[in-house]
Amino acid sequence: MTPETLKSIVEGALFAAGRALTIEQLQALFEEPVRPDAGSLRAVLSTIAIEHEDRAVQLQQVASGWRFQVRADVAPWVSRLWDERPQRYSRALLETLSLIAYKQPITRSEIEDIRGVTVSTQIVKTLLEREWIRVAGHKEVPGRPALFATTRQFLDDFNLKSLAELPALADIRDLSEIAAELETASHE
Amino acid sequence: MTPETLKSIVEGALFAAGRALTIEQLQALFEEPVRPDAGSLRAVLSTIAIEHEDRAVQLQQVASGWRFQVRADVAPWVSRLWDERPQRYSRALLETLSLIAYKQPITRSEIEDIRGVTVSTQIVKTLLEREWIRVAGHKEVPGRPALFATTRQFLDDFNLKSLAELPALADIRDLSEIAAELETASHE
Amino acid sequence: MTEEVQTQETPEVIPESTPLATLHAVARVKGEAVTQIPHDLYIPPDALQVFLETFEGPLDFLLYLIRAQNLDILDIPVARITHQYLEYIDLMQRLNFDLAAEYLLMAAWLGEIKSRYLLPRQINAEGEDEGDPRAELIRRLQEYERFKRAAEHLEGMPCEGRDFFVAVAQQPDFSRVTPPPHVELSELLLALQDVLRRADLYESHHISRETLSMRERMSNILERIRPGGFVPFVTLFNVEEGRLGVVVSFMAVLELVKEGLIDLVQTHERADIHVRARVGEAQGQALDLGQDLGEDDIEQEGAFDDA
Repeated sequence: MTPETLKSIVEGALFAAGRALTIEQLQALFEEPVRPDAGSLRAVLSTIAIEHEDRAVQLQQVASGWRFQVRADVAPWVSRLWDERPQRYSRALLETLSLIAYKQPITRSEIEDIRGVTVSTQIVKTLLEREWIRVAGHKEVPGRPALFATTRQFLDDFNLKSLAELPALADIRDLSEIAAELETASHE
Repeated sequence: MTPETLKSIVEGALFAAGRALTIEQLQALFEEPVRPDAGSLRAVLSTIAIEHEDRAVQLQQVASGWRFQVRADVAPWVSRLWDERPQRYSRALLETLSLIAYKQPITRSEIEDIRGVTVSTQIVKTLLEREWIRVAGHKEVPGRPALFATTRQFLDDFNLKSLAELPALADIRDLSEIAAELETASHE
Repeated sequence: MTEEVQTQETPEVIPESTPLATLHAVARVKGEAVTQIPHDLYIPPDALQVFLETFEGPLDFLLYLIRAQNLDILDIPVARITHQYLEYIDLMQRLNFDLAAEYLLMAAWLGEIKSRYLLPRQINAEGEDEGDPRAELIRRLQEYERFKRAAEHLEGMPCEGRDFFVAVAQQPDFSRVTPPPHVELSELLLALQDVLRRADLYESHHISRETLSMRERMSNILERIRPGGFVPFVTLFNVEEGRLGVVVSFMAVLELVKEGLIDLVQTHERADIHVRARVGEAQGQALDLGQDLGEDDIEQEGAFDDA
């Protein structure tokens, strides 16, 4: 198989799939004797990525693998294809989602403790329906509340390969440090 | 709007849609003052088509407009994305097959007598389609039920030269032992 | 609430046009006393409705009060913030707004902190300093603020379906291939073991007495005798198979006769014996499964496992 053929197959498969494909899924397209190793596939993916750098569609690596996606700067026009305007999510939803992303696994009441307000059932439902969060288990306390965690879909939808790519949270100064500072301040 | 931006929007929209778009649908992506006329859009589509000539995905005009489609010559590989997982035969089917193998020629009601449950038509049909069993004749009793027997295909698929190679029923007591022996034999 | 207010989505940042921005007018440089809050705090009733929609609870609101005055979160003048906070709460209650319990709880907490702050520092029974009464409030404000920032950041991140789209092209024509299941012989034997155990056939030698080669021969003979046709008896034997082979064939023929599957026919004495399949004349079908394969029951067993 020529490198050109290999490239065409990988490119064709990624476009036909319409979703991210892993190296393993790409390897499975080939019969045993001609199956490319992971290294060759990564090289092919790099070549494809470079060739699409200036195009409307770009190769992107996300949590579930590699996929082609339409460049963000044409989104305002492209989104007119659909009648529904892309949603803007409420601050309540985004704060809840952030808490789940950074502090997972986390219960609803733990989220409420930090936000200082009740988390509406609607928000949790929307996040579950969007498949951005899932119930990862139950906390062994009375009532066995659900523990929420983010999903691979969440990472994919935000162009992330892993949670580690989320920006670091702002520093929080711990109590003793705060107390010490306050102490100092009050003596000035 | 530069010609490059126009091209990116059209290309992005066609890839985001994943289906054919008409000239009118493409025009609708733009606000009135900058909306390109049909002629400009056709020119843009020609440019995009030429740029994709050697790629795995090509711009194609079909009855319902223009769309990107994966080149036919990579289809044999790409189509593996949709290969279904191999199914597993049910326990009921294996029991039926084993009874036909050991007790052939045998009617359906005789199988049912031993198994204690009805043998579904689907199981018989599947075994016939797989060409593991055949109708060897009919029993001259009311209703003239079919007599089932195993086929040469069955022997081939189970690596047997003849039915005599099947372990004697009396020996099917310690099957794990037999299974181990068969395992060893098939690897020799 | 009015329709107008309902349509107000909670904005990412508080718009400058919100009357609450009047607070900026009373913002003071850190350390400078702010005393004229009440009369600067005029909020049109409509704005109060927006107010409830604008803030994500009391912590968010407190953060706003602190930031609006360029105050350091670590050095909150509790008395002043509490005063402002209570002004709002009081105003809303007088206007009969249904306030979420969280706002009232915060008001109570602020009041407690304020009162404890006025008292001399408490030393508890173990001789430990109880610490700054504001510490817990500050910790919670900080904790909330970092997630408020994270949410803002998340909103700014490109999101599939809004800022970019997954590209898909028409797939080429293909035929779906379903490989048939593979079965190991051992699986088949295990299935047999099960069914035999159920049928309790180990004891009765009903099946095991017959050799398989005879069973196979029976099938082969049946196969050779087309329905309605005659086959010379002698052609069923192959002398090349030797004595044992002939015996097996003979026993197979006898078994078939016994089971009523074939007839042996001899037209007259010493004539050749022929073998005939027992077939109803009108129904010479070999593969018509119509009678045998009846209607499926709903609860029938399937051929495949639903995996």
